[in-house]
Amino acid sequence: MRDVAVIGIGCTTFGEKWGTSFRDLFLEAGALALEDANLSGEGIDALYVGNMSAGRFVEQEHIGALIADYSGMASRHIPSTRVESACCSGGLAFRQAVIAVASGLEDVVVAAGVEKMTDVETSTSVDALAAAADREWEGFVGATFPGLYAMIANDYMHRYPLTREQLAQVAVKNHYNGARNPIAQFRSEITIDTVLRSSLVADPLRLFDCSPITDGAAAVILAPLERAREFTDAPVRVLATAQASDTIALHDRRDISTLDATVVAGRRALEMARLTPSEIDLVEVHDCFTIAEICAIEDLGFCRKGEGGRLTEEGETALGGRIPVNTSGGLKACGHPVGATGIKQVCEVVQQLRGDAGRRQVEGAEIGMTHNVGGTGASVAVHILGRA
Amino acid sequence: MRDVAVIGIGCTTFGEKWGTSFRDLFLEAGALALEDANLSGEGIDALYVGNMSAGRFVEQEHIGALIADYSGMASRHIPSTRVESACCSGGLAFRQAVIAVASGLEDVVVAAGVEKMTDVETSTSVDALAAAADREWEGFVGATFPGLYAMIANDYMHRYPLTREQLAQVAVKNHYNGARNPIAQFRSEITIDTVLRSSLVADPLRLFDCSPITDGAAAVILAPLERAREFTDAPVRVLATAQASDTIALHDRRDISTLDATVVAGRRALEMARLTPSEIDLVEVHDCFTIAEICAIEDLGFCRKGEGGRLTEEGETALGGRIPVNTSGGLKACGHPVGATGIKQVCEVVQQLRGDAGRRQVEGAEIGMTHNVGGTGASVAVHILGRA
Amino acid sequence: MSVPRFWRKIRQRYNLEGTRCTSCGRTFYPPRSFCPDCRRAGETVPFRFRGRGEIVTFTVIRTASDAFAQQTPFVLAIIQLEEGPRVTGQVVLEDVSEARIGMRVRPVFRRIGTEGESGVIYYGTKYVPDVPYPDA
Amino acid sequence: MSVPRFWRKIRQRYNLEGTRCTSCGRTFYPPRSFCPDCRRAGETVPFRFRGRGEIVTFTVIRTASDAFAQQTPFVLAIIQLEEGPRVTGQVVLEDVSEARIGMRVRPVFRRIGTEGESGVIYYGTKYVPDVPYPDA
Ligand SMILES: [Zn+2]
Ligand SMILES: [Zn+2]
Repeated sequence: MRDVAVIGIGCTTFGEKWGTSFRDLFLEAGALALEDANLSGEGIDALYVGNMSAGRFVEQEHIGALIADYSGMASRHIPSTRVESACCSGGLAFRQAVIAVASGLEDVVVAAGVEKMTDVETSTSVDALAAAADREWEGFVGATFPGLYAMIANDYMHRYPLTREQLAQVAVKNHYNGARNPIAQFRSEITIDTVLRSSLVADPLRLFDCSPITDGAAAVILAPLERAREFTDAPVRVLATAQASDTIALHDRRDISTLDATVVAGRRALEMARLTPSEIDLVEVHDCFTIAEICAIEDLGFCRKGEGGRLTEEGETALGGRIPVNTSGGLKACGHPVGATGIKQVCEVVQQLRGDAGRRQVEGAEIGMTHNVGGTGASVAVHILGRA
Repeated sequence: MRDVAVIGIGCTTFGEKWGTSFRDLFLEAGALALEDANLSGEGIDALYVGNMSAGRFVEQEHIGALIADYSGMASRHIPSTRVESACCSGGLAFRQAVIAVASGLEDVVVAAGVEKMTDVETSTSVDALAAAADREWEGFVGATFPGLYAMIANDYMHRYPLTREQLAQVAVKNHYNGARNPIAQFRSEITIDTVLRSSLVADPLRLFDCSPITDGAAAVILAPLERAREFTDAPVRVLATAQASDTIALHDRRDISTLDATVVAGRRALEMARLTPSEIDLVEVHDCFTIAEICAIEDLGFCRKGEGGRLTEEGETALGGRIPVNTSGGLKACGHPVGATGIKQVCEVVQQLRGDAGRRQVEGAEIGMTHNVGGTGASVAVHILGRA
Repeated sequence: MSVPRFWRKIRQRYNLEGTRCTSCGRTFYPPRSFCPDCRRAGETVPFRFRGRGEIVTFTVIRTASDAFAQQTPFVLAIIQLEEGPRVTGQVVLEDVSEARIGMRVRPVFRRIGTEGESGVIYYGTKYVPDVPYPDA
Repeated sequence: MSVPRFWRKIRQRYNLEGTRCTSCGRTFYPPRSFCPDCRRAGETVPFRFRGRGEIVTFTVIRTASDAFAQQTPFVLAIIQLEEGPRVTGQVVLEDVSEARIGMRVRPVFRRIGTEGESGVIYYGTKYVPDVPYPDA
């Protein structure tokens, strides 16, 4: 397999973008990525797009073709493929694009993610998102997405030391980072009190433990590493791509508080890159809920099980800490357009490795990781990127 | 890239399977394919599944994880990815699986397709299927899927010689073949009169010009060609994989009666396999409507534009003809579970190349082609398979 | 169709407002913000279509989704606008059998469909014959 | 939930009917037709669960989708059945704050939810406390 590099990135601002349609969202991100790679669009060989539920959110399927068309690539008939894996759709679109380039089949490939969530009412989006879990045996009895993660939180807090304040600190840190990210949906800092005083959604999770409903799109452009410098002075190499699955229903897992798919995908990625967790300079993890970030940093090997709360409280996951987590603001503060999140994570890591992350820059960052989860952990994609 | 072979195939019967759930459908096909490849499931490295609209049909997304789980593969955490491209979802799942094996990343990979369409009422399924076309600028003004293909038919019949009887003959031939296929939804022969007397759906297309609403699943197993004989005595080699896109809306096409994505994908596939159309022994084309088969055989180069009707009338596309088309019965008679169709086409060609097609066997078939279309031609996948 | 999705393009649907590439002059309806010919070199601006044109192809829809079930049978056509692009739209005729390829049409503002769940009525552009019908 | 989807598993939902692998003895609820341990070597047969068990973890759902909006707040739990598998279900309590990890529960037949569009009411299994509550 050939080595693969990221040669361009682009991301819309994230938020409730009432004036922007599904197809406009993608176009904006795609145009930014093309510009970043000094490409006109003529040079693109293929396109992969991650999207969870346009069928429910905007009643449109066949997203790959739609996006190729509105990007002006239909006249060249380039292959365009939609990948769906719930909230991990973006991560898997990136992975398919990496494989396409690595195989030698394609040279310059766009991997994008897009979700337009605010065209439907909140109750409809709650129901659409529940389709990421087991509709027949979880959704049927009233499980919501926050409810399932709340059950992870209660199991975790019953078995390991984690205080309500440590959990809130995840949100506080991510809002701090989001306040330093121009694309973030929430750009104001909060305190632990903000979290603890917000309304209960599913005990013990409160509104500020949850990522928001977001419109947004992100795109990255990949090329063979050997050609990367034709397009950019700062290529970023894909050191590893890994993916793992687990049971669709939370109740069927080996351990409710450990996402085995994260453990396995993380281990596979580190093996592929021949690295250890201590060699990773920053990581974007899938913090759809505060408890998810705690589990993620443990399951990826950045600390032992049960130590995630303390690590967070001590500032080790903050900017300037031992392993900065979610410098973008994460899903919590940057926002969570489900299909776009996995690609946005790559954009953030690339910005960091280029040294372009401004007020949220991790000094001297050379290697970064992304961690994208579908459902309550039934799909996980982990990627490792390094300065080329 | 490595050469890739099909080492196992499996297909459920197609039809209105009221007693069978979405997840049971897939399991049945997967188990048949594993058995065919002499595998227990332990040896599978990854899974790709094509599905168009489980979000609408059964309110479930995250299909890749669901299917890995219920196939008993979640405990090994294998990567499982859903691909969506409307009615071309199966074809693209097959293509992604081929790329994964060709790249060297994976060895033994399942490519499957599944659609459970009869759990919703017909009006809901009509609406769900309209999501394959442009929801905002076609569906919004009342376009249905049969309506769009009817406009192709009227344009075609205005410009080229094609009689209503020749069009009906496509359905007659495909029912003849379906009557010889144990998995087909419709297993009785019909006459031209059956078609002409059926009710109008969208002029000039009548009920018997249209493929039905179908439940079904199909699965194939891929391996590197060099390892194929570990699993089977009759491996089938993937000689080419090609994919092309076009505008999502029919009105934006260069030519309404020519599917440019078929032309381009067909040409790319033939180039990749270094073959000409005359060297193809049989082809499964995407006959979602009778007119679609006429366009397909022309756009793939089996005859000149405008000659498809005559070719069909003269029996050249029938069993025993110059280029047998849709020996399975096609979408028309075998049925069209949209996400599964592209995989079922591969199953049919593999059966033919193995000489296992019974009463519908094409004598001495050595090379076969599949042609899978999304929407009205916005996505096309073409594959060429040959005896190994 | 959800209210935000409809509302977002209401000007385009009511007024046949598309776009025009200032670089190559190509016009787009439905509107495109990105010219596929000029790509990043082009820029698009709003462009209002008069909407006169002729039927390129058509069908009579006899089975429709719920939102359009009460309107069947109706004529659906692809119309070549004089100003360049082709659009899909309904053609309002006293008798659906009068539709012909080549028929000249002009736009009218009409009720398009009814949303099943909400009962919301959507308006937009349909087409009617513009000049005496050509012989079939 | 569409009527066919519900009807298809009605016996399993009403009677807590799952499956059992005749090869390794493992039981499955929700039912599985394929044993992940034995794969093709195993065979599954119907198995009726008594459904007694204890709460592994739980939450109080305060914001729900439309079908469950009228029931909030309600306790949702993962329950370890005595007979092997874990299931997700609602626990009916006079006061939602009484829920505890380790609480013993037994199944009851109850109304589960209401389908928004059709108004159809679905029934199935919920859980109630089985023995005196353990100290929290
Ligand atoms: Zn232009
Ligand atoms: Zn067993």
